[in-house]
Amino acid sequence: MAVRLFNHAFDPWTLVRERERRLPLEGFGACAVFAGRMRDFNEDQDVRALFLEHYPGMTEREMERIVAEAESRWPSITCEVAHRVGAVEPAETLVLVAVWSAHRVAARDACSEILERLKHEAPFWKRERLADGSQRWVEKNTPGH
Amino acid sequence: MAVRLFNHAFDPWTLVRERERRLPLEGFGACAVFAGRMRDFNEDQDVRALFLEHYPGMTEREMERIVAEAESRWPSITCEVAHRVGAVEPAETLVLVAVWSAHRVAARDACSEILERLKHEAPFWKRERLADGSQRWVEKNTPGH
Amino acid sequence: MTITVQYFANLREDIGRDRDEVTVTGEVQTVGDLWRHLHGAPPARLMAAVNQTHARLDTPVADGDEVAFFPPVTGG
Amino acid sequence: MTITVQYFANLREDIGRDRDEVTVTGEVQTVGDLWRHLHGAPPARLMAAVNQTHARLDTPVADGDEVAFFPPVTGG
Repeated sequence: MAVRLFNHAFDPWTLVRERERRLPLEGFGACAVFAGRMRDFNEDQDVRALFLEHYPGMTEREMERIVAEAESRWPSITCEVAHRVGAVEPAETLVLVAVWSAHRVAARDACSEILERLKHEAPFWKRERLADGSQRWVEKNTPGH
Repeated sequence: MAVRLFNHAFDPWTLVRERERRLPLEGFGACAVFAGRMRDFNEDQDVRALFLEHYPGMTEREMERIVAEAESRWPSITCEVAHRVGAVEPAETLVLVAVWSAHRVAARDACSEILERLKHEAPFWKRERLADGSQRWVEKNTPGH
Repeated sequence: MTITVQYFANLREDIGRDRDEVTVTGEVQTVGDLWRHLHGAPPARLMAAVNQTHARLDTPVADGDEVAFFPPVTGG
Repeated sequence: MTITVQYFANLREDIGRDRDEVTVTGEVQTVGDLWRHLHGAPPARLMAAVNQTHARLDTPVADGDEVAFFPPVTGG
């Protein structure tokens, strides 16, 4: 398991590739990845910037708990999870969930499950700055199941 | 849509990153990727090498048809699909399916659907070389749904 | 007992500060009691954590606890 | 009519060649007729394509077609 918070832009594919350099890939036939980026629209309005508030300490604990519970439910998997905090510009990566497994079903299911739990359990809050300069807190995530 | 066959090793994350350079990422908030690699085992036996036979012409047509049908079912997506042919060593990538969309559900569902259809409809056949030097054709794919 | 209370996101903005250090009597036994003691009726969809673990309004609180209140999370 | 027939994977190995160029009479009207004309009873799970599109044993064949026979596919 590797869980990371970034307060600056990061490239998800570099993280994935670096993690793979340390994995015995002959045993991990499947890799499922989800990368979420900041869009420049939400609920029909232009969004110019995003601030991701979090709860230092609890956020890391929650991310580790979520990944540990997935690794317990799917024992064959190994994971790399990263999340952005602080000020974010459009197109920058907000979240990365990468899961390796011997088989595709476990990789895919665990990747989805970790992402959904991150969105609903890890203490992050998005504040959007709109085109007219006003700010608003995102009230809830879109359903993913 | 981009569909590619490689007769040599390729790095899936480089393909994904290069495709993203040409996408307006502000509009594509979600990216779901599956990368499948050659394992060094199958059905409890050590596998030393793999040969991927294909049907030149029909393989490309089938890959394009499968991706076009996904892009028709989920109009918001854009895809990058690559598949290996010929002689493959353990840990090399066999298949890459990357799907970008505004929202995570479409990206994830389309990525799964394209992968499953590639496995069951595109004309590829795997021949494995085992530790004792014998060869065998893989008879069927493991179920993924 | 003494409890550290933290607020996040729009709750922090609405309350106007990011934390309270409070000393309460035995009448405050749960997370919900603590909120009512400080702010009255809890808002809909109020979330809470005790010592950085998700909690409910009926979760007990003890001396020295770190309690946090926040709206539904929106990461990912 | 003249038909190009291709074989893949273990079918190619079992038959011992990768293609046949055949001229058949009007009695061969379908993909299944063509296999029976060349090789007798079709094996279980035989797959086929006509002009590089998936076909069934009852798919008609026509002069100039490219017909392929192969086992279940195992890519991905």
